[in-house]
Amino acid sequence: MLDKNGIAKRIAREVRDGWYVNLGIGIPTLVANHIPDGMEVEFQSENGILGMGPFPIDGEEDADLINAGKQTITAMPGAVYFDSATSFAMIRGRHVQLTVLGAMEVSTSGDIANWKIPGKMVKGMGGAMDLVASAENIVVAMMHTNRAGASKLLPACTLPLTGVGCVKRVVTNLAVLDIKDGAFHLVERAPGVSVEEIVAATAGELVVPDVVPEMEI
Amino acid sequence: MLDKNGIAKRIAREVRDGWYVNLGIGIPTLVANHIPDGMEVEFQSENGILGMGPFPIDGEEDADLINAGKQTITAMPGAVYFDSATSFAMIRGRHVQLTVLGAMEVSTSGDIANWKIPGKMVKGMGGAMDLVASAENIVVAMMHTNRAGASKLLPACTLPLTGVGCVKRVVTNLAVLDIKDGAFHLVERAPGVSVEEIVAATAGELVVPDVVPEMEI
Amino acid sequence: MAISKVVNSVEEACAGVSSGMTLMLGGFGLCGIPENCIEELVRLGINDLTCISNNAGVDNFGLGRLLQNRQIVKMISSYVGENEEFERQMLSGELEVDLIPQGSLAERCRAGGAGIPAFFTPAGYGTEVAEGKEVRDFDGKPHILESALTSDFAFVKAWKGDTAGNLIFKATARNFNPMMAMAGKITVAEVEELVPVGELDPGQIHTPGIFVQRIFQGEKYEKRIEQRTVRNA
Amino acid sequence: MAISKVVNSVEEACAGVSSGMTLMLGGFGLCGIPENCIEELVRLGINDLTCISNNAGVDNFGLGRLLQNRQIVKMISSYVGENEEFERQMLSGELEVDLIPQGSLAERCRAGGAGIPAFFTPAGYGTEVAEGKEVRDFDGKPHILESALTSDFAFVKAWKGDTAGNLIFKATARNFNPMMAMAGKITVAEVEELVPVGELDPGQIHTPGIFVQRIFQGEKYEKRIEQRTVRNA
Repeated sequence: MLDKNGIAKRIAREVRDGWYVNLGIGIPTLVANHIPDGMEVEFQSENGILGMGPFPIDGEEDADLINAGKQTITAMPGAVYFDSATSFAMIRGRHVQLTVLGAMEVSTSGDIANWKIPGKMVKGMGGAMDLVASAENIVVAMMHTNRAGASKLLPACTLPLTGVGCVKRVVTNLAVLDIKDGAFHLVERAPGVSVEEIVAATAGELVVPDVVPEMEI
Repeated sequence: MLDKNGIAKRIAREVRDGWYVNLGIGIPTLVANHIPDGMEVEFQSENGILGMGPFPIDGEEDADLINAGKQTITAMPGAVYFDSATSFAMIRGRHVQLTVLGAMEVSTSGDIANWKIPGKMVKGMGGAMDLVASAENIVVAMMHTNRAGASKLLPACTLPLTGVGCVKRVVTNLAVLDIKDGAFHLVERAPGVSVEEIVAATAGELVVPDVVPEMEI
Repeated sequence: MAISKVVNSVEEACAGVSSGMTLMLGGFGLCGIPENCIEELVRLGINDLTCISNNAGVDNFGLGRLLQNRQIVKMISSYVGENEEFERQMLSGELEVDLIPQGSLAERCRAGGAGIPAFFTPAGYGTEVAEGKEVRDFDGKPHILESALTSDFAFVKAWKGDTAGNLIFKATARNFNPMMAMAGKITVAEVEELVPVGELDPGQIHTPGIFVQRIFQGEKYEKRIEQRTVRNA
Repeated sequence: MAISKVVNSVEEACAGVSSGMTLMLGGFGLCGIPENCIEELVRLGINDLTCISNNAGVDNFGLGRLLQNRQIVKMISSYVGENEEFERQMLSGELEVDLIPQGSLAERCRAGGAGIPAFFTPAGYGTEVAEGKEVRDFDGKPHILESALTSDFAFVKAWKGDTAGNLIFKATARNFNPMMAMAGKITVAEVEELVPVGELDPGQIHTPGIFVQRIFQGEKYEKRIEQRTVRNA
């Protein structure tokens, strides 16, 4: 079973040379730590930076330089700052090749819910609706089940949607799954996790091939 | 009767302190020469400058610094350069208070034609259609009649339109006229020009008040 | 001759703002917010405000101050985040809230400033955001029609500005400020440093002064950090 | 690590451009045009091109060179101006021409790059430009629906650029270049000076490198002036 860092590490393997990547708040942010040295990749944060670098050294943080999670960051050589309209022009115009974000629920039709629990919790969608509506590649990073142990991979989302039919790949603490033809397709198992455990934790229809390789991370 | 400079001088009196002004090609460009010293006015040229200054001194012209008429210009202190989308955001968003442009024809309903003679001449509309569709104040600067002696102030335009119902004031070599209620209204006579001459040169309905003052320029 | 936009104080900058108005406020979280103007809005005690701002600050800083004082009746935002008072007022129904995708919010402000009354975007299709909005396919993909946003006043915060209202923002403190500057009927810019006209490079202005009606240098900037995150040296 | 966009020559920069394609070319008149790329397009001898550009240069410089060679079948522009060959080909019907209001042209390119398939604008209502387009009233004023423009290649010209494709334009040579950079499937930027990544101020980039796929330093720039206009000292 993977921890959050393990999920991030596995997702880092989805990244290709020359890609611009938007990382959401939480687990997705950790993906940046696992990009191989020398790979040409730039991270976009939708509040207005391309070429986001690591967190600053203590004492060098700048209130004017943050990421979309409001964390203090640094800028890499070649970085650019821009306004929010330009930022979402990049996103909506499909200039960003990969979006990684968290989710509360994902469905077999590729729907995603991650911004609201009616009557209980409202974080707001932030940039997530723009990102999922436009990104060519969306990878969802999340735990396979919620705190109550219920599956987050469902036949249909029960929470208000963030986007419809947009998620193609999910990486959880248990598995890598693709979404196509109205079902989850098991692609890889996390180290030490059995197919049976994944089946038990997946509420939506799950297609299991004869051979399910264990992740290399 | 006014010459081109006289028309420009009269139009300069339409300009108010604190206004951003877009001047078209030709006579309108001359208006900048007649703004009183100390008046706070900035000229916008739609190719991407606010705070346009006079032509450069010989030898100081810069190929990268031109106005919408492709003439070499200078920039005043406080000038800004921007791209064409931002430039027309200013125009379409009504941040420019006054537009002065030339015309081939103007009608009693405020229509204007200035970009095409079918089969004969096509200059293109450039920024004129955006300007006339959005400007709060549009002053047309033109000769009262064309080279053949025919009136350019018509009951209806005969040439392809640039905009409909947008022109409120016309300044010609003969007169200042307002357009309202489907007619031209004579406001001022050019020095030495009689009401009769103006009536004769105006094809569209012309309302002439009892007293028509001579322009002060 | 450049048009001067300088006012002498935050009081003068906020003159005319009154209860019931729609205000835009730049900033993302606490980054790039018009601190001095917000304090003045608190001091003025006006209420029934509709505020358009990506977030609402935190409980006791930024727009959160206006929320605490119940001066706001409606928020148009994309993110509530960790602002507990914002979430509480919203869930209890005390505060009307329009939550809008962040990119649509930015573009709707730009559209408002640019004279574009409406545009199509794919963001929000199939979600609550699309309810009541026109849907149209382009290249086989559904889009929704979003309308422009404008405001009675827009409050923006820049790093440097000149007396003609030209603005330069620092790093990611730019965010929503340039679009909101475009969309305010009256745009008030507060800056960390106000310089004479001619000192800023005309090629390096982020917001041309034509979009700014009033400018002043803020008295002080706390520039609070919401999530101080550091690594080991 | 920054993504390098550098190509070694204008030939490499234009690789893949072929007959029948739609191209965008930055510049206003002869100001800010991609001189080196245009010469290469002439040399390549490809034809049946659709060119989106505000103007078409003059008879013997800029896009006028491609017109003279009959390499262009269609122009999408706002202004013909004093280009006699352009006007002649258009009036004779040899060249198909879509004339578009300049602001709509700029906004349509931006929309194409920003994933906005269509927007409403008042420009052109009641004129030939509105023919066949949807009309809708907003605030009692009629607007027409304009669609996004994109291209197979966009050719832009900047003053400075870095190896990551970040661009800075000089003065009014900026014009259409930033929007066209956004709207090209492949955007080729030629620059007067190519610098290593990290040399440009990240707050002062006009076109972020994400919009640029190839960049090179042009061999020479004539930068011809169309209307040399001077005053007495």
